[in-house]
Amino acid sequence: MLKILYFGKLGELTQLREERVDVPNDINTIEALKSWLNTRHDLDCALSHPSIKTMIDQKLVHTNESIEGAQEIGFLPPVGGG
Amino acid sequence: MLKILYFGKLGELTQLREERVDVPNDINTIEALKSWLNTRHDLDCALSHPSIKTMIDQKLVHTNESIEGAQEIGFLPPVGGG
Amino acid sequence: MIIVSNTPFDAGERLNAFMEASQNAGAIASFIGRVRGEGGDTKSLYLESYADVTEQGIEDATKRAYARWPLTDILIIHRIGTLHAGEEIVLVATASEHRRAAFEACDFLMDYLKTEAIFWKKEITKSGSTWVEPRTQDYTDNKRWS
Amino acid sequence: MIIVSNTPFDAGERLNAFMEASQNAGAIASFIGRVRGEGGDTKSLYLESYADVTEQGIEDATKRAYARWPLTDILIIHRIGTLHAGEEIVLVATASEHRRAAFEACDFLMDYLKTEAIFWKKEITKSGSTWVEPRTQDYTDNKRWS
Repeated sequence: MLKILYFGKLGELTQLREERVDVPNDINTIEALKSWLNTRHDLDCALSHPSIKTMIDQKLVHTNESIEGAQEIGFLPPVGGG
Repeated sequence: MLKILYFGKLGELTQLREERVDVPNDINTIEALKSWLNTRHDLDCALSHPSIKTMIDQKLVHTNESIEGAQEIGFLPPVGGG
Repeated sequence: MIIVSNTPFDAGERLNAFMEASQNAGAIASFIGRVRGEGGDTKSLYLESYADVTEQGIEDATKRAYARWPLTDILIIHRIGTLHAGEEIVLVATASEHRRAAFEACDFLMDYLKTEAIFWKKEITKSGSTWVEPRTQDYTDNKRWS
Repeated sequence: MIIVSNTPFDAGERLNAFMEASQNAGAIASFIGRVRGEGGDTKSLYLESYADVTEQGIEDATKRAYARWPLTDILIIHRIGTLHAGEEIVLVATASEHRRAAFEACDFLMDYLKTEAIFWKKEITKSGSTWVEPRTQDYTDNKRWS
């Protein structure tokens, strides 16, 4: 089971802030996971937008990395507080 | 009677913060007043130092102005609070 | 001290406590951001964070501030959850012996919080809600420090 | 509001009251200067002003700030008389809709107070007392605004 976190507007689009999913065996990179989740939640490519950053186990990843062994994937729209 | 105010370190040198003086008739400009007060309080030219600013009736003066009709003369060492 | 919390805080009280704890600093700069109490269209905010990731990021930013300016102490309080008009969103306070260091570090940390800190902010008005992203000016401000 | 007074003030309380009075400003910057509570050589300060002349000068500086930045409110509290270690000397707070305006105006007003405001400041330590004049850095800082 992989924990997926949807932040900000992504949480509104998926209508959930987090979920635990059984990822099919052939989904083993970030990009593949995004496509799969886009379809699963009818997100119209929202996760694939270049502004969305990804964290694997709370570390930012900049390329299409493997998700093998990952516990938690976070999808982050543009941030900003204050 | 003319009210004279000595601020900051000048007040320490004169050992008073303010005084009222009868100024002799021939003392009618800022520079003349400074010299007269320097002597009166044994100030060793402290009032004539270029860093000392003068206010006549609470307005800054930049030249050797007449003190005729003045009520209050303030002598100001370099300022700074905060 | 870094606090990310969904509990409202008293800015004046927190600032006094911060000053009490950093007695040797002659200069304390601070910034408070809050939800504006606008006339007609009352606005509330909803703020999300990413647990420890958010706090770790802020912690790293304070380390950069300590490395760059002679600071004795930093306080950052940032609200999450639902905030109503007039409530404080953020308090940043910096203590130093030097006025310029306190001002600049406070300014730097606010720029970090506005553009890089891991928060998401939704503005809710009577006419609807929108997720707010940093303005171009915020990104420009933040580049001053790099 | 401008207050020049020989009565100690509570910075946090004053800041809260200031914020209460300027509800429409989302950004509040502030600076507090105080007598350092140094270890061995305990220091006190003695501050003099020139009555209304001092307040009028500060008032003029706030007018320049209002003309230059979109501010909703300014608070300046400055102590005179004898101040002991740990006591606040000055509080400047600026309220605006814009973060940069609040920061810059606060910074500007502090530069004014440090170099131009009509105050004289004596530092008293165990080893004696000296009248403090602005440092070169203070004058340099102040020139940034002209």
